[in-house]
Amino acid sequence: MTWAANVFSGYALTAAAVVAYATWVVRRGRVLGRDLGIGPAGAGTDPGRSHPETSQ
Amino acid sequence: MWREVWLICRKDLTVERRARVTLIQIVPTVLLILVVFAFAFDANPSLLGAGAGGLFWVAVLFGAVLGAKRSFDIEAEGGNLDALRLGGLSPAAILWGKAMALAVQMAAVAVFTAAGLVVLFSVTVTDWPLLLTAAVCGTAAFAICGCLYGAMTVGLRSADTLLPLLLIPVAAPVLLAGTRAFDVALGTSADQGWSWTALLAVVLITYVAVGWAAAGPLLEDA
Amino acid sequence: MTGSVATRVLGAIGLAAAAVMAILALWVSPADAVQGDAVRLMYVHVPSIWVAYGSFVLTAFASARVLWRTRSGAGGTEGVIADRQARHWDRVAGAAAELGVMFTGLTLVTGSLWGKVTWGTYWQWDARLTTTVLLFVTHLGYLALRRLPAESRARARRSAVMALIAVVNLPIVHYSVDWWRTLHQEASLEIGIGGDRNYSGEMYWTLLYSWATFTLIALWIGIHRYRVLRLEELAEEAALEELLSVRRSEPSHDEPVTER
Amino acid sequence: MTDLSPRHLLPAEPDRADARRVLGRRRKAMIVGFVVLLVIAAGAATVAGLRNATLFFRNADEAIAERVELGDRRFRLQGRVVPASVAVDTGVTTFEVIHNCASVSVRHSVDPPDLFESPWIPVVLEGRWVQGDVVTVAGRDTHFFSSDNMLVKHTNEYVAANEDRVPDPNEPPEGFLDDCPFEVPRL
Repeated sequence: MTWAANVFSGYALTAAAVVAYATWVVRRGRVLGRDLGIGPAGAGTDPGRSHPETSQ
Repeated sequence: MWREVWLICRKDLTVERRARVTLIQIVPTVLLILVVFAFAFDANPSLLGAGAGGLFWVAVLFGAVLGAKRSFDIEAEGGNLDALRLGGLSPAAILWGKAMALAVQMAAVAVFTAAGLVVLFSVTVTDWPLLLTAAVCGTAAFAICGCLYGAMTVGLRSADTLLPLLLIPVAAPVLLAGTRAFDVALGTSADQGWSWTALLAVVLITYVAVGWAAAGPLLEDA
Repeated sequence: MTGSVATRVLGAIGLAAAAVMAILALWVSPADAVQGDAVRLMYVHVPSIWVAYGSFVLTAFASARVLWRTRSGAGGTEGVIADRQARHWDRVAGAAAELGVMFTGLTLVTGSLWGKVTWGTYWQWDARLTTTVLLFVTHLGYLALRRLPAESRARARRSAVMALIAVVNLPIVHYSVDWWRTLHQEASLEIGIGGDRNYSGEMYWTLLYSWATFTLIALWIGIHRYRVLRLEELAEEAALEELLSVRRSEPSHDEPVTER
Repeated sequence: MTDLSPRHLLPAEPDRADARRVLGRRRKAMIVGFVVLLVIAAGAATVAGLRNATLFFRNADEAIAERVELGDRRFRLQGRVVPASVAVDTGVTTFEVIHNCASVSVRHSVDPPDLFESPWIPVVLEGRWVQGDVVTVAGRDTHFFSSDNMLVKHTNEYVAANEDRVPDPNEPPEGFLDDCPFEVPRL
């Protein structure tokens, strides 16, 4: 049946795209954070608050 | 205001008269596009006749992309745009002046394209008023959004590649409506030509409105 | 790096909601009388475009704020505040536009898959489909414009203008099915507590639930993206700062430095 | 990060600049109002002007009314399939579509999509008028529609499939044929 293939590839593609984008965003945040020296990964700090630049 | 618009327009046309970039570069390119299409559809000449309306607008659109690029290239060198602003000209006047000059040049391109179509693809016109109205509205709309996006990308390093990417989607409604109107005017389709021309006019008005609103923010720090 | 307690909670809720959504959409909700199980694609297709609509509206709103805040060249403290607000809205616009582009892309793909099983074709140039592609491409262009290196203030203003031009297409996309004859079905859902007469109850609620799930997830990604954009700016400033300090530590010359 | 912005206060702007700014603001408000008006007018004109513009398909009744203008040009035709009229013969599917009580006889030369099976489904067909005497539910006709591409136009109604209540193919959708002067053949 074509509908099954299409329905499942629709769901799979959506999930894959969202997960891939989210992973990219989180990774990039981690890399930038490390480069800027805003704490090690998983420190649980919000860069928006931990950095003096934005806390003013 | 109108004096300033006219000043800028005359300046651009003078530059064109001296350099003849539109005439000896853009017009031949556009004609080449027609020839390339003729090669591509060589096996099926009737297809060419049927697609002549669309071909006209595709060719003019590419001409408009090149024209818009050229129109702002002459300003990018040596900070011309800043100089114009410092000279006390309002951003809107600069934009409309350039759009007017571009529209004149695009009209020339359109005339040559139409001549090329008549010669190469032997099209016949069944409704002149419709054809001319659609041509005028569409060319003007191309010129205005060409100028808007030219101003947006002026001076950017990748403007050459970015301008078509930005301009073509925005010009797509013109392409679509213009093609439908031309198909009717050339007698290849039984559509409602005047309502498509009305859409062209609406698109033109929208671009004029957007241009009006966007001139300030775009040119003040371009 | 970009997580906080709030986003962790939001993320967990989003994940749980997505799991429940999969069960509801693929299993619990009924098959359609005409389309059969192909109707299940609706629960990803329609929420995708709703989230995309929301994102593009947010982009346009934020862009209007950017233009508003950078309108006058105010100096002093006022100017600093205006500049900071403009940067904030510029980041909001950027993050939302990226989400919108992704979800519009997903709408096109899932819609195409759905079209194949119901209409019998992947693609037709009808008004709804064509305008949606244009919406996708113009915002792709917007993202391309954002990426170009330029002075940040000028870049923000330029892309803000572009976003405001691009959003004009949005109502056209939405109403295209009512204004023109299209292969695509009319916009039909009437949101209300009593459901919608065109939808059977389970389908209606599953659709709304899916939309809520998509919104949660989009919000989570969007917040993180915003923070990453902030980090990118900080990284840029840090790099500039480093260059400046290298320059300052050079032995001074008598003649003024003219190059920039 | 070191703050490099100038520390001294900016001199107060002279009155003339203030006045000009107020004037500029007023002009800007006028322009904004003008733009809003233009956009509204443009939107209204689009809706009004294009309500009737045939973009994607012609309904069966319009296709019959415009038969002379259409000639042998290709266009898209829309109507609901009459279940009792469907017949398959060596790859050619013949059936009738009805819209607004006008019936068009169709000869379709390609395998139809799956959903074609469901009774009274609206379809969009691509093809053109061909001369030939046919009999439709509405009477005799001098042309049939020769089609080579079929798209199912699914409606915006979503109803849960129900095993106990299989729809009767002889029963057209509610109100669809109410004002028509003909009887629809039953299976």
